[in-house]
Amino acid sequence: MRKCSLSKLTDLFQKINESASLYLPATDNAGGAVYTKWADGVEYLDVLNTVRSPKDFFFPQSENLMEFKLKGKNIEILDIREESEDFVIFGVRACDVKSFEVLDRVFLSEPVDSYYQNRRAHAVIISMACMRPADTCFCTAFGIDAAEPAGDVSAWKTECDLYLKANTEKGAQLLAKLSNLTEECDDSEVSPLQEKIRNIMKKLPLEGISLENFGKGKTKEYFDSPLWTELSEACLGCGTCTFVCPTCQCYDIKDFDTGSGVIRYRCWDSCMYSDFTKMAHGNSRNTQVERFRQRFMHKLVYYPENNDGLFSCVGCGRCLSKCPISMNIVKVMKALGGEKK
Amino acid sequence: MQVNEYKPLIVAFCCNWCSYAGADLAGNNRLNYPADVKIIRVPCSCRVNPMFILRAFQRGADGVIICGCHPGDCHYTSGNYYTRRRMALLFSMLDFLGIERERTRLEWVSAAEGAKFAATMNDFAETVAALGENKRLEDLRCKK
Amino acid sequence: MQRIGVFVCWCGSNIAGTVDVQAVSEALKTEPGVVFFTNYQYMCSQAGQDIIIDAVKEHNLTGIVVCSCSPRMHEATFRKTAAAAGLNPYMVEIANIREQCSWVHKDMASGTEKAIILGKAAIAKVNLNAPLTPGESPVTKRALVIGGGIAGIQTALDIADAGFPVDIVETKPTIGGKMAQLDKTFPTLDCAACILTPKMVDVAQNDKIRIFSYSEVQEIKGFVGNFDVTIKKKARFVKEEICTGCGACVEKCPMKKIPNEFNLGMDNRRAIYIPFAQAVPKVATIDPSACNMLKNGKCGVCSKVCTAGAIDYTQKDEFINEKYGAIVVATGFNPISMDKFDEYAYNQSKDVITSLEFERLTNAAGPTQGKLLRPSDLEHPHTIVFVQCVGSRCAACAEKGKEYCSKICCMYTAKHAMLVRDKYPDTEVYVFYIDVRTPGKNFDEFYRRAVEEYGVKYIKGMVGKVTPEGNKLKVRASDLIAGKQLNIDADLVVLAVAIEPDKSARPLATMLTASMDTNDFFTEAHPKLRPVESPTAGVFLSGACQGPKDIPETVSQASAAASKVIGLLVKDKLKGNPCIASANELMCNGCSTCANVCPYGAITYIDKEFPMFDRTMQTRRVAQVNPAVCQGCGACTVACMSGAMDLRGFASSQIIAEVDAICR
Amino acid sequence: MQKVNRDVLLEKAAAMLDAGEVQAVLGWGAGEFAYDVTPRVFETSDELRADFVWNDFCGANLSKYLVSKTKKLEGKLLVFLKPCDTYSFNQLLTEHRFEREKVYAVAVPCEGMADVQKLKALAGDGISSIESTDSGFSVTTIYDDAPVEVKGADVLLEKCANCKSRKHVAYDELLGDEGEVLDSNRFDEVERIEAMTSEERFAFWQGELSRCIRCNACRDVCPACTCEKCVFDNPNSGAENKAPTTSFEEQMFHVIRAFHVAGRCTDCGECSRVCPQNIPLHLLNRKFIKDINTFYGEYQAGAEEGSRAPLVDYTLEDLEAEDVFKKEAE
Repeated sequence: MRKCSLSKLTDLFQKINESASLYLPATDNAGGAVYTKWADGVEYLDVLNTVRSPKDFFFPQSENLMEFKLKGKNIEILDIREESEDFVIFGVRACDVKSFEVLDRVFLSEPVDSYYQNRRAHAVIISMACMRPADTCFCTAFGIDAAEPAGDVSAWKTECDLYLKANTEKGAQLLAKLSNLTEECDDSEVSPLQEKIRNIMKKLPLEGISLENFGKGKTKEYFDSPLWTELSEACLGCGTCTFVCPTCQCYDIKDFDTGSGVIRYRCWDSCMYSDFTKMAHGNSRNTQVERFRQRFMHKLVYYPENNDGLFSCVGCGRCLSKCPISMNIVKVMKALGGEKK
Repeated sequence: MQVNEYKPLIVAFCCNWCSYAGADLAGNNRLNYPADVKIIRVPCSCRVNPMFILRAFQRGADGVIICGCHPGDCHYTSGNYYTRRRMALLFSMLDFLGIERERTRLEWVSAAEGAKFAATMNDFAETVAALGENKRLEDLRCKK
Repeated sequence: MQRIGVFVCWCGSNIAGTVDVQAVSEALKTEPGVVFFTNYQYMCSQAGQDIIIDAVKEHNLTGIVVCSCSPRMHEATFRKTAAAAGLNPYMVEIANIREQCSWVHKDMASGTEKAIILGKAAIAKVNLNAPLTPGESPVTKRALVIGGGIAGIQTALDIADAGFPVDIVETKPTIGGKMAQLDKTFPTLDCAACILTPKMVDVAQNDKIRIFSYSEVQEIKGFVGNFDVTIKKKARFVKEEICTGCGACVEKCPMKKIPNEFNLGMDNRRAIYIPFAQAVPKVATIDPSACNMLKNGKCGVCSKVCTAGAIDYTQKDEFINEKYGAIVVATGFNPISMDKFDEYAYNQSKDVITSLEFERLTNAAGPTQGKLLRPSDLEHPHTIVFVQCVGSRCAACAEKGKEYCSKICCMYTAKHAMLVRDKYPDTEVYVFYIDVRTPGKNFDEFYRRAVEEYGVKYIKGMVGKVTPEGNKLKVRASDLIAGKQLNIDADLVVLAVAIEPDKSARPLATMLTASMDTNDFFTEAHPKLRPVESPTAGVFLSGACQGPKDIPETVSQASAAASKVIGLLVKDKLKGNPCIASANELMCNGCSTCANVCPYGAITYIDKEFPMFDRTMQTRRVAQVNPAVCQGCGACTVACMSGAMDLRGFASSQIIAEVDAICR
Repeated sequence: MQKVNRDVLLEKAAAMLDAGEVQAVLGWGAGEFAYDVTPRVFETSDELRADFVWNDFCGANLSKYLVSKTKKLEGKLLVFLKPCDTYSFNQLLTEHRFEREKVYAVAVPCEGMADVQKLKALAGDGISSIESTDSGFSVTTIYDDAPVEVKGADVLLEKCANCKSRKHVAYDELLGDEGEVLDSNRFDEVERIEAMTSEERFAFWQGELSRCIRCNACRDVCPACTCEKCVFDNPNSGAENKAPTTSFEEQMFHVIRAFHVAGRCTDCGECSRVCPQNIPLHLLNRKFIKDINTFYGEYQAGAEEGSRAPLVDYTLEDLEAEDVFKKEAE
């Protein structure tokens, strides 16, 4: 484990940025935080959650896939893929780190999504332990330890120091580059910190959430539940929950006519939208109840069913604070019996 | 002649009954205006949806002008009165968003005002040319 | 995908002089949908049209783009060409490369470049064109004329002459209107009754014309060719078909002190009355507010004296439903109220009268049998002051008067002044005016006669105050030319009061969805080119309901309106303009925004059931565009937020395609 | 903070439900915390007693739900409306979006609603309880033993801080006292932006709109956006778009959305309340409202049922488009 005085944080960022672009949470000038490309003057904002999750790095809201050029009546197809540059993301919370695992299962299984894979391969993730979890946090329910975040490098921040621990080869290489700015220390130095975090987690109001009743084989139990109608009653059908969610990975592929050709791009889509997965015959889920059910069944039942029990929610709490009508996965889970006995 | 002289692209929506006829009259009288001005015929200025105007800017227009019958002369009695309100509010909003206010214009040109049509287009083309390329409402995907 | 043919016209050297037509047709051949291209000297010539027809047949074209002169010039020509080739005529688009290109741009390079772009825009549009067919609707061959004054009478007679049945609805017990109250008419000085009453008789005797007197229009539904009208025939308590108009009942009626409307309250009538001797229909009417029998069941004299047995105290309002193909509004005018003009002492002195009252005073059938006597003491007035522009051209006093010129006052005041001097040369006559306006055939000559031959004293200036003092009226006025104040002791003051549309016009306009201006005059479809049509199809305007008018103008407009009606009624079916709006019901919110901006009242709403995804049915309010009424302006398409409303022939997608093509 | 107690609302609704005078009640339902209130349809008085909430976090405007909810019911729906909600209610009625006779509108006075984000910024994260006090809130977090006192005025939602009216403009029954139309400073921020140079304004809005993630929350919550099909969801409209792909798309979406609600927007402020990115969307709407007031005379959408929106109206003497900026300069 390495340690660095916070007074040298800027130097540390400077150093990281020398070899690869560094991104870290900074103010969005509107009361929130957003991952920002570091440059001199950009200050690290130690907030719990960025408004947008770091999934943007690998699965941006929209990206161009290919282009078609029209030459007379002939069409030429252009491969516009480019190799990503190396980059480092600093300050990723334990929940968000976990979300990459959820996304990887989707994008890196066959057929591999080369766009996603390309960026994923070039990223080094420095996670950050959560010193002040919020009332909307419930990552513990998903087996996530906010005191021991994963990632290529794990980080802990105290009043005066930053502790860094490499978990992967990539992480170790990065820390090696920073050796001049850091000093070796014992892993046990962060133990009291971890203890403190774990104690806080137990006091959180959503501590009682349990996954016992969800996961594999629960489709029949919940699919026809009358509760869906009631729970989705107020849902506006907007995409806020899906767009702030670190694990939502649905997208639409669309063509944009530029006048001289066509850009084929993909952009986030939301299963809450009425035109989601619209096909020639129409939509597969025509009412908001069905769409609402789909979102939560996917997170709590279908995804784990297909991914060895891994849930497609990491308890980051973004949807809890952002839903316009305050309906969210916690309310759904509780209504369906997801509380510890 | 300079080869790379900047040529603004101007879309002019003209109502069929007055302004389009005014443009025809400008032609009959061989009154010059820049070829940068391209006219789209609409039945009435009130057919012009703000979406069309933004679309033109997105696609690379540097100026958009809407021409209709003079107030009181609308072929459909009241169409241009609605246009007047819609455009007043739209132009003000675009200005509020920091889009150059000179890029949009609403003019009344009657079927008898061929000279006014040509003069208006000359003036507008000059104004827009002075502003330079539309950068604030452009869509980079549509750049050639 | 369309199969488009592009035809580039040289127009001799008109286009080819500044546009490289060969380059244009070459450049357009690779545009999406284009399967054929050519250029020719004169596309509009028979030979040129034949090229198009042959190409359509040979290449199975579905769309045509002609790059030529303005569509205002030859769109109709090429649509016919398309039809001759077996295509829908609306599958043609014109790129205007003459008036808007070759004629205004001097150099070949920019002219050619622009012509190509205009061609591309036309191709982009025609790619989205769909065949359009004008809608057809049947025409009910009957006209309704609302108002039975000279305007309504003339319109009805003309329509009936062409062989179509006409109904006149008149609120008063008789037709005749204001003209029946007039004495002489300017500038010929023929007697109004002498020229009007024969026309009234013609109306009564014309078997194509039905008169609904003492009636009102209650409800109007439908649209051009197919109006559905409910007429309320007010109970007159006299059986119209039996009454002979002998007048015995009137003579015996004990209720004698009812102000006589026809004489503007300057004398009295009975509770049962016939407005005037030549009334049409000549039948009696009982005034229910004055009749003792109707009020408290005591009397019944009229019933006893009526040998025909026409009196029916139990009569009820009757409602008649009728279908019409066209409606003519001829609701006329009224003088404005003088209540707010205290300066003229109209309400203080009986000897301050309006010009219309003056007409009655000089009329042989009037309250004084045509002798000019002061209403207060029935003495002959020696000094008469006429005041012009009372409440007219009154920009500063909008709350009591009118901003506009009432148009007829200058002439009738000249007439009044002249008649007074003619009959009573000892009378001194002053006319105060702002301007004297006499445009019209023989009008200025007429006015000059009043001044020069009859010695009427015209004074430019306004009357400031009229004060009754003893049996005189002190008139204080200014003489603007002499620059002095005048004080005149007058015996009679006659006010040329502004005229305004009849009060019934506003609710009627609402029923008709016809538009009005801020003064409640009906608006024309076009102030210059369609002056007798309302913007609402099938509704026509006759007389002063559209604006102040004198009799000759009224009559000519009445006949013009009639000719428009006849032009409509001779058709068995109406073919509409196919470029009209239509609402996509699946997207329509039923919010009424579109109907609010429609100048023609073409949009109505129905409740319609739609199947929902949960297998229930849901009722929604959705817009319906009446294809016979819509004129295709497109105001609704922009007002509509959801884009449910679109315009055929100028669809949003088509205009966007043109924008895209131009900005490419 | 609210003057009328939850129980007053509850008893009113419960009595009408029990008496069969209404079939259901549209109100606010309890969440996990004091602040995460969810709009809810209650069908029995037992449900109401268990979950009905009326507190300082009932910012949600329920009127839009009437469009869909009344269609599903045979009988009447009781709805609770705050003063600002009644304007939306009227506007929806004007546009025939629901049937008046299917609704029993209960007007509730409102002292302003709290913004959870502002509250958290002052009291800190990890809230375990919130108590309403006379002057605001007493907030307890898991990090501090002593509760933090927060002034209500400091944590008002933007729409409440610039409240335009405490008067209900439509209802069947009013609980508590009627308020008045207020003189608000709601155009101050618009004026501040107007005073900027064109370049500054452009930079300002680029900064704000670039945060947009096109979640559509602003549109989907807006009581004026009740289109059966939005142009931005319709592939045939020429405006369909799902993502803020370029800065143009951001501008297009927000300008057209504001234009579509211009003259119809009651300034209920829901768009800004729900924006997950805190974009001050209400400023676009207020710009239109301010312009309409300046150009065509004062007009408050929803103040009167059936009033004609300024964009579907005109006068012969209307301002010419070219004079817009002269008028604004005055």
